[in-house]
Amino acid sequence: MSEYLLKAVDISKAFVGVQALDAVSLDIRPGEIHCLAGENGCGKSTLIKIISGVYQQDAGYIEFNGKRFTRITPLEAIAMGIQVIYQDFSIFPNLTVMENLAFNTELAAGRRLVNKRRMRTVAEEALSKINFDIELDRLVGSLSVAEKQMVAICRALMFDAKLIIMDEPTTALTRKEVRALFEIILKLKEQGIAILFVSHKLNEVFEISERFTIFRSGKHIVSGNTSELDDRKFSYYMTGREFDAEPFRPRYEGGECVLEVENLAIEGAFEDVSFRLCRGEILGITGLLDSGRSELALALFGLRRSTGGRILVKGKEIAMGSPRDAIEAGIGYVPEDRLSEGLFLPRSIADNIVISEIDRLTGALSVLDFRRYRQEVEDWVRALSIATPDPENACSTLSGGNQQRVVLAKWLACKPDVLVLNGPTVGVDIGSKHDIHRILQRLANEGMAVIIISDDLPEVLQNCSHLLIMKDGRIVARPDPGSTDENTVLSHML
Amino acid sequence: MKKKFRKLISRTEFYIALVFLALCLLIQLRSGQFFTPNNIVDILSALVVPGIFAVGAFMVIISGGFDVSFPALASLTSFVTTKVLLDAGWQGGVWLPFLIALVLGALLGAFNGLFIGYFELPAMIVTLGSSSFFKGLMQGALNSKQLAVIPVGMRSFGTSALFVAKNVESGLTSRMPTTFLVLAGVLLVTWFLLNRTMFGRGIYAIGGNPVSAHRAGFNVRRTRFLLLVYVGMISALAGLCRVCMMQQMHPTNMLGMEMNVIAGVVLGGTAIIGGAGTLFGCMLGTGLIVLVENSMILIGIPTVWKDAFVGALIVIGTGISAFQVNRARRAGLRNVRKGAAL
Amino acid sequence: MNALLKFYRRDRHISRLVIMLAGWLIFMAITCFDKFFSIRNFPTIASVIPEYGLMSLGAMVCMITGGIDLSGVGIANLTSITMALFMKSLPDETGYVTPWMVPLVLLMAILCGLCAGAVNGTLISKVKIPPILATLGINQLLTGIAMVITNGPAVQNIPPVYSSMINNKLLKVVPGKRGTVSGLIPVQLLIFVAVVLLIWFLMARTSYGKKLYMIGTNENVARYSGLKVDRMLIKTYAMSGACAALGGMIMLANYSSARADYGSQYTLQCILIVVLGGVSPTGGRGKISGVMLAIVLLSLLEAGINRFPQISSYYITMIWGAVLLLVMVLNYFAENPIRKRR
Amino acid sequence: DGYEIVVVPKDESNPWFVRMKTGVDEYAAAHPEDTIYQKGTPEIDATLQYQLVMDLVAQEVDAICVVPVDLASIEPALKAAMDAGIVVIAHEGAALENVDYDIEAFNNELYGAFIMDNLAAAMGEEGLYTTMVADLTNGSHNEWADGGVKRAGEPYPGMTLLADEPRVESHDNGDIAYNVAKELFKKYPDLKGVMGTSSFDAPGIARAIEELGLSGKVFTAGTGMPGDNAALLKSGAVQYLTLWDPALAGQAMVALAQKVLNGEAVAAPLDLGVEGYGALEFKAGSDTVLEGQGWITITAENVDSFGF
Ligand SMILES: Nc1ncnc2c1ncn2[C@@H]1O[C@H](COP(=O)(O)OP(=O)(O)OP(=O)(O)O)[C@@H](O)[C@H]1O
Ligand SMILES: Nc1ncnc2c1ncn2[C@@H]1O[C@H](COP(=O)(O)OP(=O)(O)OP(=O)(O)O)[C@@H](O)[C@H]1O
Ligand SMILES: [Mg+2]
Ligand SMILES: [Mg+2]
Repeated sequence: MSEYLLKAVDISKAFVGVQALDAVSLDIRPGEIHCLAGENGCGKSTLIKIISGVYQQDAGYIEFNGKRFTRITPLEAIAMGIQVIYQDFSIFPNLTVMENLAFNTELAAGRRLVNKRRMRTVAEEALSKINFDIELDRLVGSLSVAEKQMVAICRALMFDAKLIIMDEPTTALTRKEVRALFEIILKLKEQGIAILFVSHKLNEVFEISERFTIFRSGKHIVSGNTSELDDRKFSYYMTGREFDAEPFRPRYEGGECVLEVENLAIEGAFEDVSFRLCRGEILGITGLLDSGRSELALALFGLRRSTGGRILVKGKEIAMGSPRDAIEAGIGYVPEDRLSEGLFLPRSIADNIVISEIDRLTGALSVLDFRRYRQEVEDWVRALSIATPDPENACSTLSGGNQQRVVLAKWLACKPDVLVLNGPTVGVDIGSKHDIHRILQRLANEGMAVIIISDDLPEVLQNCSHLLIMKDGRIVARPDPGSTDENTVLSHML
Repeated sequence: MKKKFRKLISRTEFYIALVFLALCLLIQLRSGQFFTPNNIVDILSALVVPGIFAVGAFMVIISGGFDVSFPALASLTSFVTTKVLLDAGWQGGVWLPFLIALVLGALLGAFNGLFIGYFELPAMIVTLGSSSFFKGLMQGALNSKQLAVIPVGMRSFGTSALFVAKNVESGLTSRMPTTFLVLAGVLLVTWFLLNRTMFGRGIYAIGGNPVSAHRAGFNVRRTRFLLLVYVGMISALAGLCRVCMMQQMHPTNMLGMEMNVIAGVVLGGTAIIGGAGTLFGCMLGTGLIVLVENSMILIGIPTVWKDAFVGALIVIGTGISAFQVNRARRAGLRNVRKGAAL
Repeated sequence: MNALLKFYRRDRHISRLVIMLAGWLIFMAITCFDKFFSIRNFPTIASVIPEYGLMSLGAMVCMITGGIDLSGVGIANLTSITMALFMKSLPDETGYVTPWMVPLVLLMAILCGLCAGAVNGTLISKVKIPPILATLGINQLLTGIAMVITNGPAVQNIPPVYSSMINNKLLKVVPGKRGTVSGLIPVQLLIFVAVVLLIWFLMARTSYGKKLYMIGTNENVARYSGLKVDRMLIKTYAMSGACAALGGMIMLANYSSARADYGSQYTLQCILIVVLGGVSPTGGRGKISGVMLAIVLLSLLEAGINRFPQISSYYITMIWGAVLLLVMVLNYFAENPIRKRR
Repeated sequence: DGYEIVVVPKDESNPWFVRMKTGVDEYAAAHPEDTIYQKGTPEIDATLQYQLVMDLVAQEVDAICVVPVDLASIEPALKAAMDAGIVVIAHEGAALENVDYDIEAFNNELYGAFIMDNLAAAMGEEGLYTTMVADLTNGSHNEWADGGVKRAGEPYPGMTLLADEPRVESHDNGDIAYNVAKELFKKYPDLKGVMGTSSFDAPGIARAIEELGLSGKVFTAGTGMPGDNAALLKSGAVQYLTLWDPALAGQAMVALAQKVLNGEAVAAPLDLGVEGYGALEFKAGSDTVLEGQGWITITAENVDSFGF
């Protein structure tokens, strides 16, 4: 038996036009918590998919438990004890929690018939492992993002796994849930299970992992013990550059008040929400899952109808019936879920950038002015340094961070007075995250009013000039971000 | 209790069942003939062929595609079966025709399945193509004609009855055709496949998210392939039942049924994007269409008004259910949230 | 050579259609040049194409939004019947109708089509009925209304000026044996080409086109991006309705009569054409050039096969299906070279 | 070389036109000097038939012999053919304008009347009846049905037309005919007869009569091919079916086309050398419509004597 549980050696994989992995290696010891980090698009997910048999590598091999493979099928991987929690959860929205939980075990056991009672026991057992409480007969599609993720985690835990791979498991989790997850991970470690943990979040990496591996653009950069690592080194390895975080200081002078929200309410979601926002300010809104912050954002953007209160933009009351009303009033919205709400993935980057302002790029008879169109696209690609050889490429070819910039560009192109961002850096690497924060600060200083909805506390504390904390649909505190710390904010949220 | 009710009213099946009931009452009111034993048997016997077709169409929709080739497939298989047995002078029982039809159906289904499963092409495109192909094969290469005489085995099977329902008042009798057992059998087997086997759950899983299904360890290609083979087989059964019941083989009179059958399936609450729907809803929707098409005279709608009436019923029926289901879902969500907030 | 290769790579699907078309023309040139490449043949084909060509355009825009329009034939027939009755009510005692009525009637027809299409769009976007059901129901409803209006038989004896203007060929050079001279360029084709150019312009040159593709790609994202999705859908189905109505008016001119069930096979034929032209049934992808090529390819195939007396016309159907499957499989192998397949 | 003569039926799989094709092929074999063949569309559809005829015009064949699906829509195509100098012969198209000649096996109204005679005989000349056609849009079926209704009004005072449902549809589909008939008998217990027109009607109705246990109480009559309906006739479910032989009609059209192409005079009484078309007369008041001699009635007794 070798020292390592898993050895991936010199793995290469190319997609049409991209070398996603270039002879990378990774090794994991039994019972170890290993962190795999790297910028968006550096090939982490691709390597995971190769290990789990979803993709086949072009070159290289994998050794698991001393056995050497050049090709693994998903069933083999599962049978050997490799479990993956994918970035997109890989759940079945149309099926019940029970089935989502039980399918993998049933398939791995080669069962051909369905036994409801057995499946129910299996599912209950899985939930009990992390004390997650949910009705087994609910359809997974009706769950919130976090609940979906919990289901995915439970599913992976059910196996007698030797290696559990978690591809950015914490992106949609709140702090409380992250804590619970870490406890589970430690418990698993005690049982001798190795964990491969993919994350962008520095504090998590330091908190949980023992060893780490960092990739950059498909190449292996470094592996080592986490104890020998610090913040600066970590970001340097990942990005190849160094940066200093700078807290936001509003610089825009004499900002008029652009957005006033008075006693806004949606029955069953939130009530009595009031605040004012001036040009040059960045307002942070934070709260736990289900605190109503997302509904608030949707209400501000006309995607949900409010049942009480009013919204005034530049002193004028606006009836928010549809997103178009909001856009015309000067509000932009960067949604929570890039993939299902933010981007037309198969369409070109250019189209994605201009679609919301497209009617401004037309002449008579709404004929597109292609010169202006190209100019506009070029401007935004440059302004937000979106990394692409050609803006005519499909948006799906971009990495997460660059995709988020495209969404940002789309809304900036509409020249909004107020920009609402819901989880602006979810699943975005530190390099891009830093850049996005810089962009938001710059925008505010140029006179835009920005609202950041996020539960990434360092993010809100560093970038906001004001802060609202929501709990159970109400605003419970309005601390000054400059003079509070994370623990105080947390105590308000819980 | 209240929760169960809320769940009920957020389902399409509920509204279709209401429309169905209303229609039955209307027929009863207008003709006094709906709730008579022989009429109910008539409707059931008219349901046999569309019903079996609907099961196949339903399964393909669940897996996330559309099959429009089943009438052509059924015509081709039942033509070949009948023709071959006639030429061979088959005097035996009905088992051989069914066997041949099943094998042929499986073959043609495999043809579809090859393209849909292994080449990963969209089912609707493939079946549009294969439908034309089967039709052309039957009418061109095989030079199909109406066969007015069918083998004795098929003949006696088609006319045999499970029981005869009699309306004491009018003295009219209706046979419950033995072929109804085929529908019942197909429903039973399909229900078992869909709900009690991993193959069937795999069809739902693929309809919900094919990528996840692959990762979970479902063999997506094989599942799709086998699904199409199975659908080919039951479509062939439907075709053969039709031939037996009509006592003659007409190569083209099943063609063109596909859209109405699919409409029935969707009407019964099957999601057109796949992954959601029940066999019960599928039968309810198909039953509604069959009921409407076979009750125009009983309701007393003049023949010229028939199409307009059926069209209006489809639009209004689906409209009501789509509208109500959306409303119920929205209300349901709000209440769930309310529960969470309190 | 290089330029050719570049052209081929730009859109492989379209290139393959071009190659097939060229192959077919060469085959016809070798086997029966005189009968196929005649001065009478192409204008004749071109005068029939617009009937289903126009409906295919409508089907195309709807499919690009991710929907489907099955109501084209119903809209076409009801429009042509209404317009035929309207024109019949016009003539004064001498039976004379001014030619200026023709554009007016066409305009009214387009209006009718727009209205019917808008109803489709509203049912789909506001009431949220699945497109396949909404348009199928509307199709049946409109056919039914047409049936009620006419009681069945064709509406005939429309003012001759209509047919003689639309069903006419310009550039009179083709001699007939009985001293008549027929023309080279059918007026129907001109109308068709005008509509094609208009829709091409809308799709490729205006913001409407961009939005259309976006909605087809992902309706939810389109909503979040502030597109007025409902209004766009209504507009698109209305446009499809207008195309179908014009198609109906061409049929009215070609047949000098209108009936509730003319062209009933066009529904599936149009979908076949659109899909063969490279439009994705899930929406968001497809070009008008592909659809044009598919129309031309299919009509030349049909006309060509009719040149061989010994070949049954059923082979046309078979070849249609085979061509569709062939193109899709070629696409599959071109996009997934054996080496790269997982 | 010789002339190219094409026969265009309503479609190609209907047994009626399959029989016609047999006749045409036989005739072609006997006349090798000309190219003679039958070419139809895959479905009975006016639009498809129009397109096929236009295509033949573009091909510049010498003669087109057509059995129109729909008179109104085929006229422009036939006009185009005439303009291009193609000889046009029709069958079952007495009202067509753009033809050289039209051959009718008989007069449509009289044929309908004859079916009615058969039905009346079966019903004992009294009772409630209704009529069935393939589609309300179908030309000749509705003419026959009209002829039948007109006939019933005169010599059979006991026969009454069902006022609520005077005409129902079978869409040329035996299964629909069967289901519609069942509904009719349920809703109208007094209904005693259904007059069929399409060759699918009477067999379908007969199946319903048999199943509902109404044999001997309710009757049907209509058109049908002997071979396809022998069993029904012998079982007594249907007593009379009427028809003319489509094979002979096809041959007659081709023979007439040859005469016209060869410039022979066409004058009544015309002998085409085809059985039943030996002394064609012009229909009263027409110089294009030629009428032949009658139809055939098939019964259980003579059904086996036809050979098709
Ligand atoms: N199916 C695919 N087809 C083409 N290119 C792909 C495909 N999957 C991934 N890529 C490309 O391969 C590269 C690596 O992608 P991968 O998803 O592994 O990145 P990642 O490190 O997981 O990034 P993130 O942090 O955003 O999840 C990217 O450039 C991506 O665009
Ligand atoms: N538009 C909507 N209509 C109906 N229900 C909704 C809608 N949006 C969200 N919900 C429901 O609300 C619940 C969670 O709401 P939401 O995600 O907005 O909470 P949150 O406080 O923003 O937390 P987080 O952003 O961390 O998920 C989910 O169950 C979701 O199904
Ligand atoms: Mg990733
Ligand atoms: Mg949320």
